[in-house]
Amino acid sequence: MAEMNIIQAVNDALRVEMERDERVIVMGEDVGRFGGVFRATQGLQERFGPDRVFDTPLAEAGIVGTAIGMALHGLRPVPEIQFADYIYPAFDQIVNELAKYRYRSGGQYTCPVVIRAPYGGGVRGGHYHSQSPEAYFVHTAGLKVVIPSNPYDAKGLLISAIRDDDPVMFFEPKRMYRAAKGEVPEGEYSIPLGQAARVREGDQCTVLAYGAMLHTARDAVDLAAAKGIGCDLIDLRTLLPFDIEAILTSVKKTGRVVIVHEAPRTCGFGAELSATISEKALLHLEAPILRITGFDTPFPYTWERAYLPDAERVLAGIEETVAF
Amino acid sequence: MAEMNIIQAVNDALRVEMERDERVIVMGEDVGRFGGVFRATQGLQERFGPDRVFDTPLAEAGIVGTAIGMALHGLRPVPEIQFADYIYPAFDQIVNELAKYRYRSGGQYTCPVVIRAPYGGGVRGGHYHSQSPEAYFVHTAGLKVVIPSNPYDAKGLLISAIRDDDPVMFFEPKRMYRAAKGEVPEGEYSIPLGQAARVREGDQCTVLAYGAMLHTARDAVDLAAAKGIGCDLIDLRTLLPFDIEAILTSVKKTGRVVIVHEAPRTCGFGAELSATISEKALLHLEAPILRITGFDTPFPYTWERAYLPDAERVLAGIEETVAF
Amino acid sequence: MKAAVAVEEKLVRVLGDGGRVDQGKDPGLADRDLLTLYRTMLLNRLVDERMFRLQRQGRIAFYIGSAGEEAAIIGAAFALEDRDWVVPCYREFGAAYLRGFPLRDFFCQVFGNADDLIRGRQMPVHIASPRLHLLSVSSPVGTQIPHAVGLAMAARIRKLKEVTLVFFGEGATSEGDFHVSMNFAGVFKAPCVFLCRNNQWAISVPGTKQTAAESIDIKARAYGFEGIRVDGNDVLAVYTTTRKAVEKARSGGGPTLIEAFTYRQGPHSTSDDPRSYRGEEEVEEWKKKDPIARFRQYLEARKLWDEDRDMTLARELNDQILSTLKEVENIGPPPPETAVEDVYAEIPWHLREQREEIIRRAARQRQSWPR
Amino acid sequence: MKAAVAVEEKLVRVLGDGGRVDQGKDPGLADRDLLTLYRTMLLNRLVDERMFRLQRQGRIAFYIGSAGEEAAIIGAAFALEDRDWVVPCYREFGAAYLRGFPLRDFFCQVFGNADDLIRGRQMPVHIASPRLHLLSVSSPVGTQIPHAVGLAMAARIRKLKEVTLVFFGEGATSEGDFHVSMNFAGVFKAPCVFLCRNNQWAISVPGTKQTAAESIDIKARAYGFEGIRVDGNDVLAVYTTTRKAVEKARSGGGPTLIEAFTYRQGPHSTSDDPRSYRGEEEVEEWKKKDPIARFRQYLEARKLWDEDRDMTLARELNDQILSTLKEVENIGPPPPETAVEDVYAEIPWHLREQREEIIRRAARQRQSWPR
Ligand SMILES: Cc1ncc(C[n+]2csc(CCOP(=O)(O)OP(=O)(O)O)c2C)c(N)n1
Ligand SMILES: Cc1ncc(C[n+]2csc(CCOP(=O)(O)OP(=O)(O)O)c2C)c(N)n1
Ligand SMILES: [Mg+2]
Ligand SMILES: [Mg+2]
Repeated sequence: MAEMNIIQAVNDALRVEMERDERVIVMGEDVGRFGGVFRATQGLQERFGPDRVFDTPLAEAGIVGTAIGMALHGLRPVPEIQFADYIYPAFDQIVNELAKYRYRSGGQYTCPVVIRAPYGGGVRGGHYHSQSPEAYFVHTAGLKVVIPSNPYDAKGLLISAIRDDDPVMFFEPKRMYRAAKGEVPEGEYSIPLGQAARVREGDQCTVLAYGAMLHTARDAVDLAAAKGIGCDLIDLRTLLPFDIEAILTSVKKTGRVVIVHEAPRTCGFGAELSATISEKALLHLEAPILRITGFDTPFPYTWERAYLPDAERVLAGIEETVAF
Repeated sequence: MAEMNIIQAVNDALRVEMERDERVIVMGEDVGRFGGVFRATQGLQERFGPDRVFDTPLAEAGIVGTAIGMALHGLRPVPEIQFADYIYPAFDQIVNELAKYRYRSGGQYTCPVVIRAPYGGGVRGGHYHSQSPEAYFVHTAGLKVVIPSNPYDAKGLLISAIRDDDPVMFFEPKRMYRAAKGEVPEGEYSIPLGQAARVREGDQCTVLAYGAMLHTARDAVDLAAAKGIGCDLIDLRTLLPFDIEAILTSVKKTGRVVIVHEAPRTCGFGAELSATISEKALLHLEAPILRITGFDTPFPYTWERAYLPDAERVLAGIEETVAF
Repeated sequence: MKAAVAVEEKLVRVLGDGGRVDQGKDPGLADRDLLTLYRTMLLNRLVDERMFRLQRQGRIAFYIGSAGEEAAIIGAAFALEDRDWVVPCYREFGAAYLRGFPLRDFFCQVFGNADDLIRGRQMPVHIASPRLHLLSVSSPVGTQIPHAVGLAMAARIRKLKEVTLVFFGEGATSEGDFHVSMNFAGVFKAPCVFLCRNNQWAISVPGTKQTAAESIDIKARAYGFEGIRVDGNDVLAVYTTTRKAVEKARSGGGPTLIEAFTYRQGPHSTSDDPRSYRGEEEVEEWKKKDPIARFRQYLEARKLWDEDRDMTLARELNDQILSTLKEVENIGPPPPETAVEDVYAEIPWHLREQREEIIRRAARQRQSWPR
Repeated sequence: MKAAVAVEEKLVRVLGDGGRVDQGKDPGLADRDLLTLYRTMLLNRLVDERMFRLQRQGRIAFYIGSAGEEAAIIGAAFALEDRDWVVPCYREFGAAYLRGFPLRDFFCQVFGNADDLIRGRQMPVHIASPRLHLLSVSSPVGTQIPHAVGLAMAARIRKLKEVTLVFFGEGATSEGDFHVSMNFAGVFKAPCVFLCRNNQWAISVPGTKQTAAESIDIKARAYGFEGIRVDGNDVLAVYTTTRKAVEKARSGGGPTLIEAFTYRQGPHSTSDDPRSYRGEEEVEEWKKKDPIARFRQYLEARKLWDEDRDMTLARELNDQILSTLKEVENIGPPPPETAVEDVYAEIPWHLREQREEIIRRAARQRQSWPR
């Protein structure tokens, strides 16, 4: 086992899968010789050649659209969108084509494309290098949505995503790209999509988080523990389909829920979690489900620290919920 | 007062505003000489000339993108997207540009564009003539989202939307375009954005709906009334910002909520309503909030009647909620 | 409208007046092939006519036809081999049929019934067949073009000598998807042939309002490859031109854009009434240039065809259409719970719940679900 | 990379070697104008250098400069009148400054402080000024191009003789937004000038991988209007070419695409290190063609300038930069609750709640919010 950060783990996953399966190809802006602006594809073109790892022209619709064609031919493209903020030119291809291809062809075609994109704030990136667009894709039937929080999961989930026969949106927490480090096994292993992980255990409150916010939530949960409040902290890992069992088991135990994400609140993924939990476990709830989220604004530059949930804010939420 | 259907009411609103304010212009695919595939812009080019009412090339990104430029110049463009299903090529322009222009320029610029689009199923239109994409836009800070259910509201809300200084997504229930008829005053009047309307009164359950589903919900509420179950039926009309006061007032009275929309359930607008209500009124709830919605699939062709909520299904939801 | 006459002078053309052909240009197809082409074009026309009638009778919900464009569609598809790929727009039933798409499957799709290969998921004409290397038809304009380029790139990456042929209308050239795909194709030298059916109308919008370019073919130069303009009502010209482009692509020469200049004789679809936006004279003028009649003249001049045979064939085809229709019209819909299948390879929990809900409701409520 | 030499032969050019100018081509600008151009280019370069230094010192988070492209940016903007519009990409500070954007406002924006006209909302360099008819800079590539066409269409509709000039890189020509806007501009004869700074790189991707077209200017033909290729390091050539295009647009002649062939001397931005994807020799080669040095030679040949004056001016400008910086660097951020303002003209209930939450937290927590 080697210690890796998330970038290295992603790079390793791509390498492992490209070794194993020659149908896997990597494409996107600056991913070839340069190895990606975050270096997630570094060394891959050297290793696998320019037919399997290549730069594309600057057009996200073209990247996703041609990846769909490649997948229909039997390849397993893993396109990179340089920042999740730049995924919208490809939105039509993702929502109207990629997501619907299996269904609309009566299951005759499959579209195993994994779209990787760094997402989220905290890097002083302003409007266009900080967005968390996951809710758009969770609302889009036909896609799976995965967001790892640490290197081990990043590798294991990316391998699963590449092997999955359906399209997967794979958002990587850029703020934690280098900051989150951990032991990562060499070679192949996979973490099934759809399974959450319990990161902390406690019976007073359930905290649901994913991606970069998992770290914030963990800090808050640890602060709460120091104050004598025990929380279950669940790292959702897959947002669609999300792990309803893990969530309900915990909620039925704690009766209290705090959801953390950095995307805007209104119609964010937290809304779905909250609605589903109260549909399925209302009588277990002892306090309103709290959402600690980004604000309903474009992502600000100067005040990103006010916008982004931090441990203090999550802790305040936990305390409020527990005291309710 | 004349009896009009929704198409006529929309047409009338456009005519009234174009008479009143020469900055208002209408553009889109087939909206000129032809008057739109649903005839919503019929007669406008004749009346106001091809400088103010014109066909564009077939490119939604171009329609919205140039409308933004026109709005920045001081015009009030009202572009039509032929079907809401075809709005995604313009998604980047809407989400990254239109929605953020005021904020990112520190309030120096405003972008008063009203994007009109027919939405929803029930016309045997399959995947691409039936979608209800409102949740994507409700999740996008900077936009307002309006969906009328009847001719009177359609005209009054469209007039408000055109006069609003912010961008408005105006989705029209195509299934009810000709089916919903009602008295519509001549000339100017407006219905403020952000205000819901109570359509039926009762104290056992709150039913929240909008657009075409308002009619389905009303049928269900009337059936429930016949069975002795009295419901508040609220036509939301504006989804963002939604009328929190009207909703909470009703929920605090009834303690039970059924939300109806035809868009897919997961991360749909119903999730936000449910989450907000349980955040703000949990202790008033006597039953889980139920969502009666489309399924988490692309919009099907043959079985659209199974997919779309109908009165029986909504009624079953009301009965279940009330019996809880 | 553009001055069609001046513009037509530049077109690649094989079939002249009265069935005459410049010998040097005749592709020299075997008689069998010529008759296959003719038979397919005629079938396409007859199917369209039947479907329009069915729609008016309320037996199907919607239809979109190819009348006037059969030469462009079928002539181009005929230039392919089986291993090649067809990426259709929504008017390419003729191309699919030519490649072996059974009439029965087509009608089941139009009805969206239990035997429909796509399980009733899409509006009529939205066929798909991996077996025939035919992608899935999608209503959004232009979205199929990048798929075609991706297929072609995949073939290149995998060192397979397959060529992709993609169809779209001139309206589609205005979309971003056209541009990004053409640009990718140029950069990656994708073995892809772009077939633009310039039928001069995008619903109510004429070609002159679609682009200020003098023609569509010249747009290829912006992407570093060749564009050719061909008489789209001349099946042999379309065939020869496409054939050359396909061979060039197969031998590593990269993509070609073909503009087949033609005319949409009918309404945009059964939902449309073109009388409010274009004159009858224009339509009549173009009906005189009908691609099927023109090809028949050629076959007659070559003594391969005559009026008798034509009437016999038309009768045969109509009989086949009617008997196939009869065979499938009463097949019921697929079970309602199939509406939530095939979203993913495996059904996740939330769709399992929704599937169960449909099954419960179906038991209770099915009678009241009109189709 | 493309064979730059062969390609350069086709370029429109005014400034020759050693400051020589073909008299017939000299635009005949007044001395004052020539010096304004020079002063602005130099200021742009000095501001860039200072900002890069600030970024390395951790005093600002990010910067993106114009080194090597000043002639393309400032020469083009100089062809406009005040009533005209500039739609910038992210390297057009020089154009904004030329139109009157104060250095102080620029630095406040870079710091995102309380005096920033855009209230700390965007990364450095994302300026906006309705007063100067300068649209808001956006990071997404190419999205500004349709806005420019819309502005120009609005001017036409309102019968105002305003012209819009829009800047973008050669990478942006690959996006759908470029295509749809160019096509709209052609169809509507929008009074719009498209200025493509072909600096040969889009981050690490060279122009040859961006498009297979022989050059960018020819892309205009696909939209039915003229494209011109100009030496982007020749401020007089850029000025003259743009001036002609602006006049044509103003008099109803429609749009023009200008390709200014130039070179990005520095990294893409402060986040980039180009050494891993391009050779130093290439950079050195292009630094020899530096647009500022080249223009200075011309001014010197015309006896309008000499080394002394140059050093004096540089010192003055640097002093001005430093004193302005000093003046604004310690202005604090705007109040945190402004982060939820300006989403709408009026604050709706849910943002009012969020605003109150920030105010509450700010009172409690502000110390722990690093900027
Ligand atoms: C993205 C998108 N926008 C709008 C439409 C509505 N629409 C359907 S067909 C059509 C015209 C297409 O014209 P063209 O590309 O020339 O093809 P043709 O129908 O003439 O074969 C339009 C506007 C659509 N299907 N997709
Ligand atoms: C839609 C979008 N995709 C990707 C990016 C990331 N990105 C920023 S600048 C850039 C290269 C732009 O190249 P070019 O258009 O030539 O302009 P230049 O930077 O050379 O001036 C890229 C890929 C972006 N900002 N927007
Ligand atoms: Mg057409
Ligand atoms: Mg560049």
